[in-house]
Parts: sequence; structure tokens; C-alpha cells
Amino acid sequence: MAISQNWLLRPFQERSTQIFLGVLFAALVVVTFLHLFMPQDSALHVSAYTVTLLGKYLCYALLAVAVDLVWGYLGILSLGHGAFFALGGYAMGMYLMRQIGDRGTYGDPILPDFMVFLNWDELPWYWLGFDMAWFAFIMVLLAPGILALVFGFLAFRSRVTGVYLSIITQALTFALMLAFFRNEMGFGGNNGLTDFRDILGFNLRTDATRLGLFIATGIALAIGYVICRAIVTSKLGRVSIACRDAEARTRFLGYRVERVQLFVFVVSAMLAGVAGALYVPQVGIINPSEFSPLFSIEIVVWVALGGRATLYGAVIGAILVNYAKTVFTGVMPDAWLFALGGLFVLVTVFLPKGIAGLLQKRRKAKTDDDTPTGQEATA
Amino acid sequence: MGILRSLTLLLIALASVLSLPATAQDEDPGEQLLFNLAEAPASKVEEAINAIVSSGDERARGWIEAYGNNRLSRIKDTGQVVLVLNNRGRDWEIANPLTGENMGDMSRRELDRVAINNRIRGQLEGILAMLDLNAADPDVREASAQDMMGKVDASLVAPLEARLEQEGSARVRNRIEEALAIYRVGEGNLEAIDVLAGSLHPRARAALNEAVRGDNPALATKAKQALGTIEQKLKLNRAAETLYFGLSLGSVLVLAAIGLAITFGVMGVINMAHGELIMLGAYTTWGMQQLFPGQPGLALILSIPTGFMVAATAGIIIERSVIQYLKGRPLETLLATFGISLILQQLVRTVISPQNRTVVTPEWMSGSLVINDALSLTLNRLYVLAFALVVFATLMLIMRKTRLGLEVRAVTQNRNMARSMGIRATRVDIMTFALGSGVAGLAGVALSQLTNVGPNLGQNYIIDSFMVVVFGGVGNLWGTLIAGLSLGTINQLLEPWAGAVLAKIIVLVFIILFIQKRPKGLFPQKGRAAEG
Amino acid sequence: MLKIQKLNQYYGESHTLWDLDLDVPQGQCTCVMGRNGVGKTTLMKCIMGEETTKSGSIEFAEDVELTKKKIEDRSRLSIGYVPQGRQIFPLLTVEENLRTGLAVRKDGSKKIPERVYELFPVLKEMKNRRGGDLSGGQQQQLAIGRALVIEPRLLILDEPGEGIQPNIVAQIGEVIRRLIEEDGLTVLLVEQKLPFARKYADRFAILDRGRRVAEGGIGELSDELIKKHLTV
Amino acid sequence: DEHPIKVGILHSLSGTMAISETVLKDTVEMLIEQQNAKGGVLGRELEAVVVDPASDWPLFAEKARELLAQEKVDVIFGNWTSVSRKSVLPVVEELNGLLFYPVQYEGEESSENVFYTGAAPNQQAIPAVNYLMNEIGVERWVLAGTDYVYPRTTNKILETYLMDMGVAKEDIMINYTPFGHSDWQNIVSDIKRFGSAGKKTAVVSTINGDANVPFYRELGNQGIAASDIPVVAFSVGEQELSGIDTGPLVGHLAAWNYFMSVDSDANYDFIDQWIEHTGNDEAVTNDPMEAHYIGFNMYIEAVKKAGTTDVDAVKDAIIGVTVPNLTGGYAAMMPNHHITKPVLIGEIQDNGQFSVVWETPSTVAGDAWSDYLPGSRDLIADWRKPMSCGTFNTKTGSCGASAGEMAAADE
Amino acid sequence: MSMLEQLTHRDRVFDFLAPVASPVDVRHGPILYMEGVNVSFDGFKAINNLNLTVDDGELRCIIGPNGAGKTTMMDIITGKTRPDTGSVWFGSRHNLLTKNEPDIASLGIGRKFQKPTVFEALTVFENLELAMATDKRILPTLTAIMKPEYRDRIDEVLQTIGLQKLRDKLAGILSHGQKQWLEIGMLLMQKPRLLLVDEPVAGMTEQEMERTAELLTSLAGKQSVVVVEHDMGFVRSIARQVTVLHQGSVLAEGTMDQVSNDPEVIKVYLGEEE
Ligand SMILES: Nc1ncnc2c1ncn2[C@@H]1O[C@H](COP(=O)(O)OP(=O)(O)OP(=O)(O)O)[C@@H](O)[C@H]1O
Ligand SMILES: Nc1ncnc2c1ncn2[C@@H]1O[C@H](COP(=O)(O)OP(=O)(O)OP(=O)(O)O)[C@@H](O)[C@H]1O
Ligand SMILES: NC(N)=O
Ligand SMILES: [Mg+2]
Ligand SMILES: [Mg+2]
Repeated sequence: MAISQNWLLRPFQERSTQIFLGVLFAALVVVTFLHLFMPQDSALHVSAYTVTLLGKYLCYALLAVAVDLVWGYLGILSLGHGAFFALGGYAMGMYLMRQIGDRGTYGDPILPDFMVFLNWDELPWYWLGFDMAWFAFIMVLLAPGILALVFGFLAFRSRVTGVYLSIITQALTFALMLAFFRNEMGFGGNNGLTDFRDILGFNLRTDATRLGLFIATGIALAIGYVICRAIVTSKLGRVSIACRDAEARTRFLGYRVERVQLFVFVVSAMLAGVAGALYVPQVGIINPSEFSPLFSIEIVVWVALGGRATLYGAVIGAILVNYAKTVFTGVMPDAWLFALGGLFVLVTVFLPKGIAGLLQKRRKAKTDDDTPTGQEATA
Repeated sequence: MGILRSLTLLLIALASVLSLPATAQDEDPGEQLLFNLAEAPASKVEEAINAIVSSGDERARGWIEAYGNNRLSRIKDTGQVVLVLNNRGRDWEIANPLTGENMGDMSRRELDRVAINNRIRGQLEGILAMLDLNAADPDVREASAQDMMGKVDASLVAPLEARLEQEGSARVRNRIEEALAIYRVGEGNLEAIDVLAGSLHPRARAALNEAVRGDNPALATKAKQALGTIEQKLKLNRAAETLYFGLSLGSVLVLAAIGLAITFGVMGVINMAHGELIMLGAYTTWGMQQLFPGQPGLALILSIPTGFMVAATAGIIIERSVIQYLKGRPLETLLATFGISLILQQLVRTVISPQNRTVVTPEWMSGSLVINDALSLTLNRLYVLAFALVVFATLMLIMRKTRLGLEVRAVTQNRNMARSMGIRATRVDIMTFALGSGVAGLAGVALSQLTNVGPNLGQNYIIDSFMVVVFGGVGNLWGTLIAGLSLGTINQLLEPWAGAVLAKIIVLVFIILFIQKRPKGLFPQKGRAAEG
Repeated sequence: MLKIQKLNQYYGESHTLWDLDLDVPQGQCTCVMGRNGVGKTTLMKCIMGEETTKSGSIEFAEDVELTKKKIEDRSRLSIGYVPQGRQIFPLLTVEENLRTGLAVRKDGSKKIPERVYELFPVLKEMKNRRGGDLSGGQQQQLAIGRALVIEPRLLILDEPGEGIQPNIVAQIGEVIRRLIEEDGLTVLLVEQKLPFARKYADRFAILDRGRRVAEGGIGELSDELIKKHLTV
Repeated sequence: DEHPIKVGILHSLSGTMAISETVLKDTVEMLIEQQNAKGGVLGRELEAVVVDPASDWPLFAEKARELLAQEKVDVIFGNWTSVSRKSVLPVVEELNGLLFYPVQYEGEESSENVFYTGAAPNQQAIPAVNYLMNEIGVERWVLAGTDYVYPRTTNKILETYLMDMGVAKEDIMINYTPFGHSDWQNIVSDIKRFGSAGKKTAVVSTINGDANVPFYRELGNQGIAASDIPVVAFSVGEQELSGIDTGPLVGHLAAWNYFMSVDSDANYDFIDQWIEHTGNDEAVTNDPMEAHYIGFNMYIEAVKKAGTTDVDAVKDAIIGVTVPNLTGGYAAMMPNHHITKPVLIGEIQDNGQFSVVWETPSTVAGDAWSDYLPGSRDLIADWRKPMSCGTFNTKTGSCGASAGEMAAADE
Repeated sequence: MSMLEQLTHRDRVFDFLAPVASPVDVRHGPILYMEGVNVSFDGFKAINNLNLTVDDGELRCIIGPNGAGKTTMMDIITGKTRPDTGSVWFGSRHNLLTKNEPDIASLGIGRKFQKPTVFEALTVFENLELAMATDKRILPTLTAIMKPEYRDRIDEVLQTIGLQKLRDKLAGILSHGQKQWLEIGMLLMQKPRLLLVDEPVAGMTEQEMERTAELLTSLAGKQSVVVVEHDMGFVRSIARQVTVLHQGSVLAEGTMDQVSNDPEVIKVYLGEEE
């Protein structure tokens, strides 16, 4: 098969991407069908609750893909990707807040409720424009994108690498968490943004909107996945791997490592932002705990569990862990942490390359063409 | 004021009263006194106390203390006033306040507490302080005189002056003079300000402040001057205090991080369960205190070796069961130890309790080391600071002077080669991980004296610990020490003007910016070797 | 001293060493030769235990079967190893690098034998510098010195002259000879440079694609053999 | 109907809030057991459905949806933090569920589907301040809290209230700390300094959960005795004290609507049952547990009254329901979905209990909308028909927007 | 035309030698000019007032004892190490001390490291692809396509370095010597004006050494080559001009014969019998 010359089309010729997209779209179609056309009481009916739940998993999957892009291929273990996710979420949340209009508790047409009862007189400047969908959606990309750009510019320029980079990403998200907790920041403090009503004119509390959001998330995941795949399979992807494994050597070949890192990091942050933006209307709240360092670590755990540097592994990991969480917190509320913790331990010990490693092994038995997976890079 | 008048009587009567033998048994006047107290409506309580205090009964002090501590109750059925010896749980152990005879346990339902409130308690403290003014121990007298500061009124001046005559200890005399001066400044006495001019005691300052606000211009001017000098001295003290706060916070960070500096910094294991190892140490302290009820100090000291052992054992189990399979895959240790941390947390919730546990601070660790009236160093933190330094020094010795230190570095830098040099890598791994974990346990023992002992303990320290280790420069124990102490100090310097939240944010931003300047931390590994 | 029989080794699927036999007699220097990638280093790693073997036996000092032993136990039998690529501990100082070998010493001495510094004076000079900061050749000297610290009975050297200045290379050769002659040391040498091999080795073995294709006293190393197995 | 009545329990059993919330889960389970022992209600058994929202706020919403949509529970008892309640609120409103919320909170809320059995600010904060002002003679105030909505709002209310009472601005010090704050050295030292100005000073603490232990430790060690600068806390109950060495704290205060030490038979019985249920002789009870006790009994009464578990019927029936509380009085469900409560001030004792030093002469009805905030001064909530409004503006005489929309959505 | 064939026509400027970016100005002097360079590490003087010039098209061998500062010198030229004092010019236009590694690499200085460093997680082919002289900015790299001529060039180089069979294997599994060759291949792909080659034949057999010697001599003329090597046989076979470094400065310079008879050189470096 001739390899496409267009970098964006290249992923579509890969078997793994074809399978991934096939499975994803099949899942979207099946869920939609079962939700719409199966009678409520049928065992096959997929409830609105489940649809939203799946939507949430897909958001997490997109987030995990974003993390895998920088961790798996660029060797940057970001322990602060939750920050980009949350920023995207806040951008969306601000839009949704403004959509409430005068239907809030205090009926103030401009100010969100939390501002009214904490005596704000006017909307802070950074809330301006968020009543317009286009502006908010641009901010979904820009807010995390710009943060990643500034942060990455500083860090990569100074050649911060390894754990040092990981820890300052963590410091970044931690600082943002504390900042967003502050009520003075004007983002609702600990309570965050909630009580959303509608999005683009659709009532958020209807099943149809939920289904729509679910499908939109699925499509976003597909697009995000293809973008990442395109980057990874391009020459830039190979340069990324080169940076990951031998940063100094890459420089001597004439590549500006810091720019490669910055580019990929910003793309990844934006994808995380999109994931956050889709997450917020589906779960109905955004609060600073999304900035918590432990959440960011958890994302990395999903990726590691699914299998690093495969992208689809990240998707599997995110969905699996969160599904396990949903099930365990329901059926064994007192002991679910044992199960989840045990799962993490067992996977690491018995599946060195995560779940994707297991799949790969089986695939490898059949074919021999295999994209190189990461050796150990430094943390 | 009634109570204070009675005090005067009391003071005068005291010498003779103390030597009186117990009065005749048939008609114990104490019974009536206590009954009156118990029956008294809020407005009559003072009177009842007066009666007790001025009765000259030698048991009076015990009753007043018991009353102040909520240990006086009445049996609902009989109305008898009893002393509650132990008021934990549903059945309380009681005794006869008149004879001291133990009356066994009684259900709490059967008992009715003799009500007391804060205001009365404050007055009782004054009474007890007054009683102490004649104690044999000068320390007690000084404390008592200090308590009198700001509480002196007209009726007390004479007895205090009398006391001043007899008083031999200069310290106590000073205190009494200050106490009197505070009263006199209130009365508009100019000379009294001279007495207070050098005092750093808050109550002296309060008195001067009031004088400044008052309507006597001469007094106000002089008081203002005196305050000026005091402010000057206070500034210095405040700086010293802030520094102490900083070092103390820093020592906590160092303690929490130092074990991680071994397991993560030296061995390269991203140990997310480090916080839970700290938690185990803290729980060990709690456990030891359960084993030795009533001897919190002994229990605490024994917790140091046991806490180390418990955490080290847990570390060995973790190493053997998981980490050994992850050699050369440092990033995956993050995944596995994250799982272990979840398990340990929930284990504590299930096996012990989701609630915090009480760890008692032993007497000798409570309170402060008083440098002067404006500067005192809290003892628990002082001990923790010292403990942190000792732990650090010991660890440094082990890593520098023993073979283990060399071997662990060799093993982490090139495992196969180290083994080819005959180093038993497995044993080194176990011992090192156990050491790092054990030190985490020690941190837990110390933290139990400062903060909650609960399932979330570890979570609160894990992020900070990584921050400190990395800020100091991975693999450098000195770095960890300096990083911890300096981050603590910066935080405490910022806090007064930025507030706790902003101070923390600023410190984090500082770390981010600092790492831009020194991408390998405070004490980086330099040279070719570090670049790999 | 060392007797290897029918050794087979795989890297995953790929068969690297094939039914390999090799004899390293006591008190002599045996030189293994062969083109790049034929498996010389792999063979050394198998002897040291860094790579696991599939089948075959490695017998040490007549009676010890090495294949079942852990790496550290092999070195504790007094086998010194100078790997290809030096493998010094980059963040340890030169002295610490040397001290790692003390654990194995039979006499339990805590001091680095003077001999090592005598042979490589540069190591003494750079005692407190980190291993990783040394120049390539200095590192190589350090690697050899480190192996000598354990006072080995068998010394395995994988291309020891690589990156070392000529006079020191010669000196290393002399040292090898001296150790053999004075201390009865046995040496297993991997070397590509013919003059060096000819000068200091007693015996040779040639590897080609994982098989031993020739063996004999160093005098028997003919141009024909060289042409056949060592040219590209 | 033979189906059991399903009672959803939505309390964190893991994560940071487990420390407070697990006992509430156990409490509801105990109440269900007891009710079943009495033959259930309407001849139906009750069945607990427990989930763990893991101190994760979005997960609260998800789990609430799971309970209502999947498990089809009839009622939910749950939540502790306000943020978790805010997260759940749209879900219970959308799916028309019933939620009993047992924790003191900042007010400014009244939902048709939520019953607030914890204290509103006027049932805790204001009376406590009155006590300090009138009984202790406090003139200078430190308002110290964890930086989130409940302390912020409460302090806002208190600040306005204090200024109304003539307290000067410089006599009020406000301080916020992050969750889980553990280094109180500077703040306590500040408080000490603030308190040395010659006026009686008190600290009103809305410091949350875990931060309290180090806070009180530091108070004790820096020698701030209750007689100098008393601290009155709104979030420290028996549960929290059970993790503190209370020695140095004796005399500090807390304001609640229930204390374990309350001398009443109902309370003693409840404690006995609780100890039996947990099998732990040292188990303590606290205010939110009492709130659940009240809420649970109100629910049972309302179901009996309505003769069904149908949500709308129960909602109508429950207003006006009166059940005994544990302090020897009665609690009534008000039309604004808040309940009547006595306000008690307790002093910490060395046994980890509070001794009541003051209480309101009668119960106080919870106020959904504070009289001390400009935005809500004119609002009231009344869920009785025909008004059925959570934000009725007494000035304009109209129902606020959110309720209007809800009513529209109901049609 | 295969590259080796091209190389036989020394009178022509071949396409792979055509300058890529910012042409180096060598009209007025040497291609590399170092003067008064000093470097010290924690007080240890690794380079001590070093002066060195390399002419355009020259093949220069540098020898010297271990630790003389040869590798450090290359570090300075390629921007890895900043000297304390001194100046380093590439042609007469580019002051290398103001530039960073990628800049210097794109100016046309290529380097083979003493310890072979290749990208272990990439295949041999990909290693060469990345080294290829192309536009190395982000977007061009992202959208880069594998043109047939690129492929051919990589194949040629593979041929040259003898790793055709290992084309699609991960570089991580190569033996030491194979990695050496791969690095040389990467250097060839870069088409630099100046090649810095640090110990290219370490771990090679005599015959491979000869091949390397041929390769390097054939490059000289159009490209300038600086070779550091300890193997005297190899040095002799390629060297015209030899510089001896000792303790961070030049000890001797001249033809191989001159140098190898210099008593100082013999004393510190070669040893008595050669
Ligand atoms: N880890 C590995 N995985 C797979 N193959 C490997 C690995 N290490 C080496 N090889 C392959 O095994 C073969 C033998 O390698 P080895 O390192 O033993 O060669 P060598 O004879 O020492 O070569 P040189 O002279 O270049 O050092 C080589 O073809 C190499 O590509
Ligand atoms: N980062 C550093 N820190 C300390 N010393 C260093 C550092 N880099 C180099 N050195 C020292 O500088 C000297 C020169 O080293 P360099 O690597 O340049 O030598 P070389 O001439 O390349 O030697 P070789 O032929 O052995 O490779 C050596 O003594 C080395 O130990
Ligand atoms: N409602 C509270 N205490 O968050
Ligand atoms: Mg080899
Ligand atoms: Mg060198």
C-alpha cells in the first residue's frame, strides 16, 4: 500500500487507526440506536444516564490521548494536564453560566448567582464575551493553548526536562487550583460553576441534548485521535521520539528541540481543553478540583495502564479505569479502592506495556510491521 | 466585685487556714456549700463560689477546680453533688467530693452537670491564680502573677503590695510590679508607664493602648512614647518569630520529603505511596499510645523505633511484591505505587476508622519555650525541628559513610554493572527502600504531633514532598534539606502580607520560575555525567 | 579455567550464538575476534550473566556451572569484567567507582589496592572527579582499574584498548601479561586490533555470525583466516 | 405495592470527605434498620442503596443520577459539602427526586426537591455571635475560615451583621486559609496580636474539618486560652474532636443545634443505639447525624401522611410535619424546606464533649435567604401551593426566574 | 549516481555538497578558527589557551593523550560547552559562540560522538531520515513527505555504511560497531561543510577501518573533516596534517612523520616503541 503523502491523511491508512475509528463509530451508532429505538424497559435500552456516562468516558479518553501524545512520544511526563482540561472546562462553563441569563436564583441578567450573593457589582473583564458561543469556543482552545505556550516556552527554553518538568507542571496545576479556589478570582471558588441550563439553545436537561453531546464527544475524540496519529506518524513524530530519547543528539542534527516540544505540548493542551469543554456540560459542574494534582496523576495512570505511546492504549486505559470506578463505587462502595488499587498493581506487574502491550503481542504474532514503541525514557 | 473581695479575705486567712485540721465530721459544712453552688441560678453563682472560697475549707481548691473542669455533677434522683472522676463513655466514675471516697460507676443519664460557663471559668482561673501567688515554687508564683496582669482591680492592690513586700524572687517581683502598673496606668498614674515601658507583654501593651485612646493627654503622650519603644523591640522579635515559623514549617517539609529523597531521589522509584508510609508512622504513634495509656511521652519515644520498623516493613513488602518487578521501568512505579497508596488509605479506613485518631501531646512537648513576653517558641515544633535535623544527619551519615550508600548509587546508575562488581543488588534495593520507607515512618511519628492522624494524612504531604525533593535537586540530600527549609521560610515570610492562600501560590510560582533558572534544582548534578 | 559448550543464545526471536564452544585455559590470554555484530559482546554478557542463555553450559574453574548463577555470584567467584562501552558509574567519583569492587575481595580489605593507581596514575589524580566527567579514555582506564580491584582470577576484557592513547594501550597489554605471568591470572580478551592480539594473546578464537569458526594458538592466526572471517 | 422503598445514600466513603461522611451513611443505615424492625412504612420494607461518590464533586452528580435514574430510589440522604450539593442539585431537580441535606450551610438556596435539615446561618452563626457579644462581651472579632463558599458567605453575613451592631471595621479581622491548611503559626500569632489591643476578642471559626486539629494545637501551644480569646467554631463537632487531644482546648466553643452531651432521653437512646450499631463503645454522635435522624423521621411521617412514596405527594405532605429532635424538643419542616432548630452553644470539655453553656429560648426556623445580604434580603421561599416558589420577592411580589422556569418545565 | 561514484569526480560540486543555508564565507581564510580558548570545570583547566585553524577542504587529524581536551574542543565548536574565554569562528562570518546547537548544526557542522549515540527507539532508516539535510522547522517537518530521491539517498548511505540488512531494525539492537557506522551514516546524511569525527574506528576491524579511511579521505576536499583518533595506523593512513593536543593546548602540529618523531609527543602519547 502506498503511503499517503499528505500527513493528515496518513493515519487513515494505518490499520490501527482504521480499527480504532471503526470501533468508535460503531459504538456511537449502536449506542445512539439503542438509546433512541429500544423501548425504555428493554434490557438493551441504553438510558440517558448511560449515554452521559459514556460521554464522560470519551472526554477522559480524549484527555488521555492528549497526555499520551506528550508523554509517550515526547517523553514529557506532564503531571499538570488537568490544568488544561480544567481551563477548557471553565471556558465552556463560563459560556454556560452566561446562557443562564436572568433565570438564575437572583434573576440578575448579567451576574451569575455566586457573584450576586458575594456582592459583585459588575462582571469582571475576563468574563466579557463569554455570552457568545463562538468566543467561548475559541477560548476553549486558546485558554489552555496560551497557558501551555507561555509555560512551555519558559520551560523548554531553559531546557527543563525529566522530573523537573513533571514537578513544575504539577506546581502549575496546584497553583491554579489554589487560585481558582479563591472566591476573589471570580470563578465561583470551591463551588465552581454549575446549574447550567442550555447550550447553543438546546436545553441541557433533555435526553436529546445529552445524546448530541455524546456524539459530539465521540467525533471530537476521533478527530483528536487522528490529529495525534498524524503528528506521530509524520516526520515530526519521529523527531519527537528522538527528542524523548536523546534530546541533545537531536539538537546536533539541527532540530530546535524546544520548538518541537512546544508545538506538541500546545497541541496536546488544546486537545485537553476540548475534552474539558465537552466534559462540563455533560457532568454539569466545573470546580477547581479538576486542577488537583492528584487528578492529573490519575490521568497519567490511565495512560500507563492502557499502554504508553500507543494512543489507543490511552483510550482503553481511560475508559477502563473510569468504567471500573463507576461500577465499583456502585457495587462495592466500601471496598472499591482496593479493587482499583489492586488493578493498578496487577497491571503494572503482569502487563509491562499496559493493555495495549497485550494487544500488541497478539498482533505481533501475526504481522511484523510494528510502529516502534517507546523504550524507557527518563521520567 | 464579689469574688475578688472574697479573695482578699482568702489571702489574709490563708496562712492560718492551711494549717487547720479537718473539721468535725457529723455536720460537714462542705455539703451545704456544694449544694448551694449546684442550686444557684446564674446570678447567684458568684455568691456560692464566694462562700466556698472564703469558707477556708482545705478541700475548696479541689472543688473549684472540679467545678471549672465540669467535673461536678448531681445525682438526678438524690440531688447529691458528686465528683466525676472519669467522664468518658456512657458510664461515669464518680466520687464523694466530701470524703474523696470512690462511688463506682454511674450512668450518665443519672447525672446532671453543675452548669458553668466561660465567664465564670475566667473568674475561677483568677481565684486559682491568686491562690498560687503564695505557692512555694517561684515558677508557680511567677505564672500566677502573670495571670494577674490585666486582672488587678482596686481590691487586689493591697494584697499584691503586701505580697511584693515579702517576695524574694526578682522575676516574681517584676511581674507583680507590672501587674500593678497596668492597673495604675488605668488609674491615670504617669510613673506606672515607666514600669511598663520595657514590657513586651501583650496585656501591658493593651493597657498602654487604652491609655493612648483615653482622655488624659499627658498620659496618652507618655504611653505613646512607651509604645514606640516597645514596637521597636517587637519588630525584632517578630522577625525572629517569623524565622522560627519558617524553619519549623521547613523542618516539616524536610521530614516529609527526606524519605522520598532516598526512594525517589536515589533509587528512582516514583513512590506515590510515600505519603501513606508517613501515615503508617503516624498511626503507629497512635497505636503506641493505645498500648501505653496515660504515658503519652513514653509511647511517643517508643514510636520512633516502632514507627520506623512498621513503615520499613511496609516498604519491604511493597518492594518485594511490586517494585522489584519494575526494575528499569521507573515510570511504571508511579502506576503501581499509586495503586498501593489507594489500597493503604482504604485499608486504614476499613480496619481502623475513616475518622482521625487522637494522638496526645506529652506534657513536655506542650506549650512554648518562653524567650520573652513577645517571643516564645512552641515546644512541639521545636522538637520536630530538632528531630528533623537529627534524622537528616543520621541519614547523611548512612549514605555517606556506609557501604550501603555507595552500593545503592551504583545499583541505580547501572544495575547490571553493579552486580558484575559483586554488589547484591536485590539486597541493596530492599535495604534502601526499607530505609526510605522507615524514614517516612519517622516523619509520620513527628507529624502526629502537629496535625491530623487520619487516612488523608499522606495525601496532604505527597505533593509537597516531591516538590521539595525536586526543588533541591534529585539525588542530593543536602538539596532536600535546604529546599525544605527555604521553601518553609519563604512561605512564612510571605504569609503575613499575602495571606495563606496567596503565599502558597506565590511559592509555587516561585518554584516554577526557579526551575527555569536552574533546570536541575538547587543543587544540580553537574558536568557531563548529568547530561548522560 | 572456563569451558563453554554448545552455548545458544537468543535476543527475542533472533538466534545470536549458535552451539558455541570455547575453551579458556588457565593462566593464558585467549582472544576472541570477529567482525562487528557477530556476537562477541553477547558471549561475554552470557558469561557474566547479563544475558540469559537458551542452552549449553559454561563451566568455571573445572567445577562451577555458571549458567545457573546470579550475576553477583559470578563476580564473587572472582571474575572481573571490563565491558564494552566502559559502563562506569557516571555519578560516582572515580574513587567510589573503584570502591564498588571492594565487596568481593577475599581479604575483606577496605582499601583500594595501590597497584591500581600504580597502573593508572591518572585515576589517582582524578580520584574525586565524577566518573562521567572523565574523558573517554580515562573512563576506559577506570573500567579496567575497577575490575582489577576485585583481584580477579579470570579477567574478561571487551575491547579494552578502545579509545585509549597508544602508550597506555601498550601499557595495558603489558599489564595483562604481567598479571598472567606474576599472578597466574586468566584473561579472556575481545579485540579487533590484530597487532595487539598478536602481541599479547596466547590463543585466539574467531567468531562469525554467532559461531566459533576457528581457534588455536596465536601463532596459528593466518592471513587466510583473517581474510576469510575478519574482512568485510 | 410489594416493592421495598429504596433509600439512596450519597455520602463519600473515600477521599477527603470520608472522614465526615461515613458516619452519616452508617446513621441512615441504622435508621433504616430500626424502621424495618418497626415493620417498615406503609407495610413496605426500606432498602438502602449505598454508593460512593468518593469526595469527587462531578461524581456526586453522576451518582445522584445513577440513584434516581437507574436505581429508581424514592429518596436520597446525602452530601456534606456545599459544592457537592450544588453539583447534585440540577440532577434532583431534573429527575424530580428528594434529597435530605444534613449539614449546616451558607443558605441562599431553596430547592423544591431538597430538604435542608442542617442549620442555615441564622440558626448557627448569628446566635453564636449574639452570645459572644452579649454574654462574653466580645468587641473585637476574628473571622477565620477555610476559603470556600460556606465560610465566605457566613462571614459576609456576619460582617454585615456586626457592622449593623456598631462594630468598627478595624475591629474585624478576616482570614481565609486553603482546605487542609496545616501550618497555623503565623495566623495564630496574628490573632494573638490582634487580641492584645485591649478589647475582648473572639475568633469565629468556619475552618473546615481537617484544618482544625493543627489550628487548635497551635492555639494551645501558643498559649491562647479560651479565657483570653475564645474560639467559637461552626464546623467542629464531636466527630472532629474525637481526633484531637482536647486538653488545651477546654473552654473553646462551638455552636450547633445538637450536642452529644445533651441531657435528654431521646438523645441517650439514640446514643445507645448508635453504639450498638457501630459496636464501638467510643463512637460519638454529632449534629449532622441528628439532622439525618430528623430528616429520616420526617420522611417517614410524610410518607405515612401521603400514603405513598410518590415524590410530589411526599413533597406536599412533608411541609408542616413535626418530629421530635434529640434535644428534647420538636423539629418542624417549614415551607421553605428548612426546619426549626434550637441553637446551642457548647464549651469543649476535656473528654471531647461539649457542655452546653447557652441556648436559644425556643427553636429558630431556618432562613433560606439571609436578611443580611442585599441580594437576598427581600427573598423568601415557600413551597406550599399555590405559591410554590423558592425565590419569592416580597418587594416585587413575584417569583424569581429560576422557579418560574421550573414551573414551566413541570407542565 | 551513487554517492561514492560522485566522490570520484573531485572537480565538480555535487548536489549533496551544495550549501544548505547561510553559506560559509571561506574566501578570506580558514573554515574553522579558534583562538585563545579556555575552559575550566570546577577549577580544572580542560582547554588551555587553545589556538586552532582548519582550512576549507582540509582533513585534519587530532591526536593527544586521554583527557587532552579533544572531545571538549568539539563540544565547544558544536555549542555544547561554552568556553570561558576565546573566540571560535566558522568561516569569517559566523561567530559560533553566539549560537546554539541547532543553529550550528544548520550552519553545516556535523558531529559524530565518541560514544555512539543514535535514536534507539527508531529504525536505522528513520535515524538516517532524521539526519537528512532538509528544512528542520516545525511545520515543514510535520508535513514532510518521503520523496523518492530522499529514499534513494538514504539507501545509498545505507549501502555505504553496510547496514542495508538492518534497515528496518530498531537502532537500539545494533552492536557497538554497527552503531558507530550508523552515526557515520547520519553524518553523511547531514551534508555538513565541516565534519567533526570523534574516534570513528573504535571497535572496528582493520578492514572496516580501511573503509572508513577511504570514506573520510574521499569526503575531504569539498568538505572539511576533523578526525580524532587514537589508532595510529588509521591516522597514518589518512593524515596529512596532524595536531597533537596536550593538557588543553596544542603540543605539536605537522605531518604525521614530523609529529611522530617529536620526542615530546612520544613521551606523552605514543610511547617508546610504536
Ligand atoms: N539487545 C539486543 N536485542 C536484539 N539484538 C541484539 C541486541 N544486542 C545485540 N543484538 C544483535 O546481536 C548481534 C551481536 O551483537 P554483539 O554486541 O554481541 O556484537 P559484537 O560482536 O560485540 O560486535 P562489535 O564488534 O560491534 O562490538 C548484533 O547483530 C546485534 O545487532
Ligand atoms: N564536565 C566536566 N567536568 C569536569 N571535568 C571534565 C568535564 N568535561 C571534561 N572534563 C575533563 O576535561 C578533560 C578533557 O576531556 P576530553 O573528554 O575533552 O578529553 P579527550 O581529549 O577527548 O580524551 P579521550 O581521548 O580520552 O577521549 C578530562 O580530564 C576530563 O576529565
Ligand atoms: N455546607 C458546608 N459546610 O460546606
Ligand atoms: Mg562488542
Ligand atoms: Mg574524547
